[in-house]
Amino acid sequence: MRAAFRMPAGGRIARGETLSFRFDGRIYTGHPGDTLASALLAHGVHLLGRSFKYHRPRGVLAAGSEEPNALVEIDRGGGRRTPNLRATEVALYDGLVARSQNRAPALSFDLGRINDFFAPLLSAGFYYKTFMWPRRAWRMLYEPLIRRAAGLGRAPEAPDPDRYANRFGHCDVLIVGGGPAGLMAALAASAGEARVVLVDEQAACGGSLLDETTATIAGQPAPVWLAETLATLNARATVRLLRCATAFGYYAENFIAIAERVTEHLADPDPGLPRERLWQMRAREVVLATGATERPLVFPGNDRPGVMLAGAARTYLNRYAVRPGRRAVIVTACDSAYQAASDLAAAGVEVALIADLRDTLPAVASDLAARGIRVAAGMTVLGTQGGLRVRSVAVAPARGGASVRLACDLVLMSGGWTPAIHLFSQSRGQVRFAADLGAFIPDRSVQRERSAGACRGLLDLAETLADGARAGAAAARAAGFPVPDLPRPAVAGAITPAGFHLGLCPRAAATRAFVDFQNDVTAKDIARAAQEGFHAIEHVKRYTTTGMATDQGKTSNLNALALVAAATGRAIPEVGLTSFRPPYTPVTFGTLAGLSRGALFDPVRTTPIHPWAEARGAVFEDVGAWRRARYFPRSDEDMHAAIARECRATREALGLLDASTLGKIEVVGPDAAEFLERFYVNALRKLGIGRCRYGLALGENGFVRDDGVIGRLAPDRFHVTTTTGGATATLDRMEDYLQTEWPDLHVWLTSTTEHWAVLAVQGPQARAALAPLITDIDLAPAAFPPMSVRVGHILGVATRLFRVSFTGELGFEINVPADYAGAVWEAVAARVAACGGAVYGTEAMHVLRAEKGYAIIGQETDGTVTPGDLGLDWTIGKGKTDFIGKRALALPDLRRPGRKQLVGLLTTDPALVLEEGAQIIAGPNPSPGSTALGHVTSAYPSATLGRSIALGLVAAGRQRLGARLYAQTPGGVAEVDLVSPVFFDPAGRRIDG
Amino acid sequence: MLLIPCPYCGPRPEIEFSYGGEAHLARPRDPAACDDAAWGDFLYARTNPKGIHAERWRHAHGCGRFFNALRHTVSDQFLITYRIGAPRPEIAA
Amino acid sequence: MAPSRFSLLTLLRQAFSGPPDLSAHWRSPAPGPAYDVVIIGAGGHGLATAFHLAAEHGIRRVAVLEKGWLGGGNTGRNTTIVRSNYLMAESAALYEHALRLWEGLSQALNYNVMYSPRGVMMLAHNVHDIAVLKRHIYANRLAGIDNEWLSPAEAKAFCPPLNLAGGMRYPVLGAALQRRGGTARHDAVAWGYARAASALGVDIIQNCEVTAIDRDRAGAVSGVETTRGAIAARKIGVVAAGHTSVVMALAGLRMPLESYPLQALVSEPVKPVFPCVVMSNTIHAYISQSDKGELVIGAGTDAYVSYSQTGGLHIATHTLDAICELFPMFRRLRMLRNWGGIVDVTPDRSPIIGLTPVPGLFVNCGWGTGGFKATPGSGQVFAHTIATGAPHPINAPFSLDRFRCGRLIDEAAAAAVAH
Amino acid sequence: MADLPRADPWRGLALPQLPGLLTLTPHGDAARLSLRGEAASLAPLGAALGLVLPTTPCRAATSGTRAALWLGPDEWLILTPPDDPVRDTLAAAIPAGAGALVDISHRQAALTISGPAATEVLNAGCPLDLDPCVFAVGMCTRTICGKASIVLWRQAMETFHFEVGRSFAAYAAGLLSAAARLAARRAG
Repeated sequence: MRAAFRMPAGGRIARGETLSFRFDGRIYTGHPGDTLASALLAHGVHLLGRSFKYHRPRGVLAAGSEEPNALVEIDRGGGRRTPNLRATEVALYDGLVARSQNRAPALSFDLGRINDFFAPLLSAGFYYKTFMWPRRAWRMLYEPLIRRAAGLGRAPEAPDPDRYANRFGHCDVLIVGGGPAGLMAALAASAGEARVVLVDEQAACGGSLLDETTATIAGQPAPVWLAETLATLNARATVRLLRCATAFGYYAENFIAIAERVTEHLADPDPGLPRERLWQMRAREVVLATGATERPLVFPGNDRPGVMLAGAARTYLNRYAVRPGRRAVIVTACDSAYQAASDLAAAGVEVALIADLRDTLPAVASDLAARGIRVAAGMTVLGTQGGLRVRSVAVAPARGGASVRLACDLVLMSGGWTPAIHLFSQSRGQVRFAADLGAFIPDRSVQRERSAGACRGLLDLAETLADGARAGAAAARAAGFPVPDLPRPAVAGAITPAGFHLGLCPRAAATRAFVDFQNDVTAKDIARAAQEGFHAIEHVKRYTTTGMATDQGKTSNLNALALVAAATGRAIPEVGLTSFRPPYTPVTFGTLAGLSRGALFDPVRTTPIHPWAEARGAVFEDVGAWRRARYFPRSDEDMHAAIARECRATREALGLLDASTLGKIEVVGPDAAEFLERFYVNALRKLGIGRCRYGLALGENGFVRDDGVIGRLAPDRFHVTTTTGGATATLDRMEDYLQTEWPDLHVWLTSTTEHWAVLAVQGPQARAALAPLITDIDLAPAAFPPMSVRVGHILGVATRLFRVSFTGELGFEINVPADYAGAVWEAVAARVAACGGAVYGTEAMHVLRAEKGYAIIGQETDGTVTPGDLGLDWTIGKGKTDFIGKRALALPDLRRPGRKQLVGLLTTDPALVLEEGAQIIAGPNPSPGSTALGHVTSAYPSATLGRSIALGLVAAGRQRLGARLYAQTPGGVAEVDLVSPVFFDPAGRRIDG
Repeated sequence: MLLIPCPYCGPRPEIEFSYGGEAHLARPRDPAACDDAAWGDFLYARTNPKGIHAERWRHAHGCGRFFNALRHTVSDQFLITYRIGAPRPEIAA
Repeated sequence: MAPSRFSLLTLLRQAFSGPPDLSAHWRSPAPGPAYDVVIIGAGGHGLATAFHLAAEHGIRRVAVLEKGWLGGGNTGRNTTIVRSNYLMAESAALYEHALRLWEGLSQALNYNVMYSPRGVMMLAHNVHDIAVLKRHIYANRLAGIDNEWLSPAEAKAFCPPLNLAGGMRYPVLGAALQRRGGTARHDAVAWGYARAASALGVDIIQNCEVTAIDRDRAGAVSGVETTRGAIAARKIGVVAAGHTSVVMALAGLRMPLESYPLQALVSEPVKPVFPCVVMSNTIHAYISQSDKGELVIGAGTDAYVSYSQTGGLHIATHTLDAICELFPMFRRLRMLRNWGGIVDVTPDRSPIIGLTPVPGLFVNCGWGTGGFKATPGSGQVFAHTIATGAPHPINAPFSLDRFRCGRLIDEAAAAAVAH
Repeated sequence: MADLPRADPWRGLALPQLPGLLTLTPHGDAARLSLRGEAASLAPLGAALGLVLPTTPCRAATSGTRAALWLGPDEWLILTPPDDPVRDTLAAAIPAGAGALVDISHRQAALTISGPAATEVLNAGCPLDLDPCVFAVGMCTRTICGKASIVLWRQAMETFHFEVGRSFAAYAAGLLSAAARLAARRAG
């Protein structure tokens, strides 16, 4: 298909190469350098989308990231489908597939259009006043209908195969925006040694200069000056140019978030490349040169395809060599539209009229008049006509008089320019309203930042260039790099965009006069919101949804403000400004997630024994960040059979557990004993060398936080273990107290969690199994009693051998350096097998300890449990005047009778295993809303006892021992008898082995 | 991400630090001497000011040291850092 | 009425049954010299309190003072999740009370708050999560609150975008579902209460910051000083969320509160793709889809006390990597807006609703990250507390003095569940 | 000491190699000691190592194959060859009660990361400014890499010593590989 509207020459497109692409199934052609929008316009295609609510036909309004209308879906195949992309930003590549959105069955014939005729119904805030009856209808009927109507594009259905990257960056001067101001700032800032980064959201740097054909800078045509400037910057090693990169967030301490699109513009990208990369950039100094956005005029039918911003038309003409129409009518309140008119006329587009809303014409008007172009002052625009494309426009004298309809296929408008202060506002800078611009501009910077050029209201090209140079030099100097001032470049042949109009055009009706195009918010909606008492701009925004579309109101915010001001009789500054939030333009979730996916989402921590367990087909479970072997099923076993076997083997002969994940802390120093005495509830000061003690640590609120075993290796050296989950928190709490509460204590802490792997050897055969492997430690009961620690060697490897038991059996915990653990484990496992034992996992470990009534922190405790609740009062050192949590234990509620206490629970049906979390109740038929006596904390089938067992926390449980209560089951309740939590070997003889 | 001036390592990114809450809440020398109200207030009552806040930070993934800082809770800007145990510096808002 | 029997036209007929009323939603009066009750803070909770004072207790000389614009705080910044499946009996009672009010709120206020009980699903990713969620389910069942266990397949059926693919870092091992849970339109809640309260005579005074709390000789409150003049009142209810500490300091009180920025974000609007609310406390992800089509995603709080309504980027990125892990097809969607609110957090993560040591001064605060869902219930019991001078049985456990006697309601610690 | 072989935590993990851009070398059987205490009293220990214990923050001191890395005002990481006899004499060099010496040889796994792409790859997960003017040769610190805590020491302009907790080795290898894959190809 021929691109009828493409100029024979000119533009920044590579005509040598032709690209073909599809839009709604139809094949078109374009060239490298085109955007999807410019390529479609070259074919005379203006209808690109449908509006959010009324499904009105919409075309291309703008040429950049401010575009509210031309949203499309791009499908690269294989799950690579992206909704809501702006055709004005989509770089064209060969084979691109684009679809229009929010229409059915077709873009040119959309049944949703009916909404437009019911506009009165769907006006702002309507939802809040109806759809309430009957009561269930909202959920059943209205909401589904509204939801189906809402939304623009379709979310992808397949997982995204693309990769995303992250990069932390640092620089001395970050410049946002590669237009005239930004380029000059970069030139000036990089004259010294400063590391300069220039970020631009477009594929090519240059900003407004990319559209410039008439102006000259420093005696050269603008395009030449631009090329030379970019060459200079590229040649400087200290400068990095980031193109296709949007600085979307400005955070504390000059931390700027930048989304770099790496492959989006490529037809066939290298699969190894990230699709996008997130730059988290910390800059010493920042220069914001973010430019300005042209504002639409507000009049009925200002949204028809073919109605366009004047500056955008100029961009399509000069940058893409595309005529946006054949016959144009221009309505403007700003001089810049005359430049567009001039360029269009020169390109052979008939300019039927320039209707200026202002009473006095600018000087430039006479030049155009001289070229035979009709120019009229004091005009207004009353509306447009047409279906899928504007057919005519009605203009009239602003102060009354007959209107005339002018046939045209293009209406260009300019209401003036809005400085892009989004990032400045995000940096928490203070803005002020500039009456001469009809816009807000930066006033006071809060961070080490300076704005330059159009984004601070300097719309004159010469001013902008000079301002950029000033800002760049100032930034480099502030960062500590002396640089010279650049000479102010002379500029000729550019029109300064003076003049503006805000709000509704004179005499124009408010109905279907669009302010926020994408969300279909009209001047009437805003007036109505004000009438209904919504005077705060944030209220208007939320009530009408103006400014809340995917363009973040870049083209609509000021007109909305002006309309609210007019409706409430206030000045714009009194109405205020809605706060700008990140991101400046929408940012891909994947980009923000970066590398963090799958295995890199969160580290999976494994022990040195892990490869062995994996090879033996262990079933694993996640415990915090650790992956631990839960059980070791044999080929014919299910989970319960495996666990039963592992438990039986341990009780009858021997079991081997990988306990390496236990936290370990080496506590060293002359005051180590004193410190532990204060940190744990136990009496530890007098703990003998070579002895161990169970340690219980509380929070200052009196509730159990962690437990472990404390072994004394020397007068000033302790080996302390913590729970797997509590390792980091306990070490951090210890450091906290040492550094901030008790700095007088001479104690130093070192985490040895990962240095020592731990092999727990438990069961009657433990001593026999280990004896051959350990030569220099006397394992005899008398020489090595329970709760003691010895240092020696196992298989020649240095070990710290603990005689401790978490099973109630004769037990040892072998600590060996991690890199040797695999080899030691192999040898011990062989011995265990030889002794008729088995390797067991965390599930059997849970069962074995439950049979003994040992509590597990985080299972029997939940942050609301005291030592007394667990029946562990005995661990509290007698006569200790203080320890962490002691004072809180004296609080009324922690001494209250009737607190929940740890008990054993036996179901009358021995086969029934309760569910953990089941509530304990007094009667079989609880009335709804009745409160529980407690809950089941642990429940297992016990092979040893040949029945199920459970532990629970029950109000005044120890007084109720022997009582019969009820526990919930999935289907109802079950009878349970309260018993001692020690189900097995209550006398504790087996530990003595 | 804040940039936090560690008194030992210099300015470092926030994710290297852990927050320690309000500073200058010394644990009573003799907790037993506190009545329930005093103990409850020590544990839980916080100034939580909108303005300059004296707070504790620890360079957990750096030098490991706790230190105190004055930070403005509206601008989030750090005004000064100082040693644990040192008195709160006088500084104008 | 079976939904299928409705056509677009009947929808429109329904729609016309209440012709649009274009009068102002609420009066904007100048502050009067004196009121029976002054409420500080015109968020959802404050406005609901005023509404119930007027509607249930006949106290209509009520002023609600707002330093900014009504509903502009956390009411208009949260992720709009409504649920009552809490673990602790006290919490469950409070939130269930609120949930029952949600069910008829649109009709009670004659304002469509779009309460949408589409179901709230909490995911279990490990053995511990399963135990915790089942404990919730059993406790809720006993309390008469709906909450049920779903297998991974059932969870996927209820929420098709859920990722059950193997090799996930955090596999979905099951879920707890409260079908009556869902979402509501946050702004509409503030506007609906404001409109209804205003109609009953309550003065809602915006852009009116309280600068002092006056006390009489006995130490009881006698009124407030504001940026719009002095206002006398014998009863003052502070419902200032993140700014509670600041307001209470005016009465010389130091609260067990810390204020943190809490972030949330939305995607660009897309056609319906996400039918319910999904929460994963283990990897800190909360997501639903608004009626407008945006995916609404809750992030975490920043680590430090702050009154700046902007948090760190790393908080949002951490949330989105979790969302993308659970729902890999959303990776190409784009973040449209990211904002923050200031939440006031208590040591036990449960609110404070009741009396203070200062006679006539009442406080409703400490809702942390979960206040929106409680709005109707909170307002009703707080109104009762102010009107009668004594707490309603439902909020009695949430007293300020629990931090002195140790009777904490530690939902967070007990359940490892953010709320 | 031991008759048993010492396992390499990096065994079985794919480490990226980019010819001319990036080389990752597992740092075999290192011996590591955590030294904590007051610098003033620890000079003898430095002497025993043949170096002056660094007291300037984030600086490393080396003596032949031995190194002492400043990790905090009262904390150093001592690196020596595994069979260096000095290790047995160090404890004795600490005046009584002046500090703590703990063997953490197996706690961490180390890599040498070198090449022109080293800083770019590290900066995929490490938030520090690794410009040589800022993080100069001879500087070292504990910091973050992705979601792991690491120790980073710049031994030469393009050479870093990288230590991570033993159980994080797989994660670190994965993260560095992903970062390297992207660094390998420069976007057009």
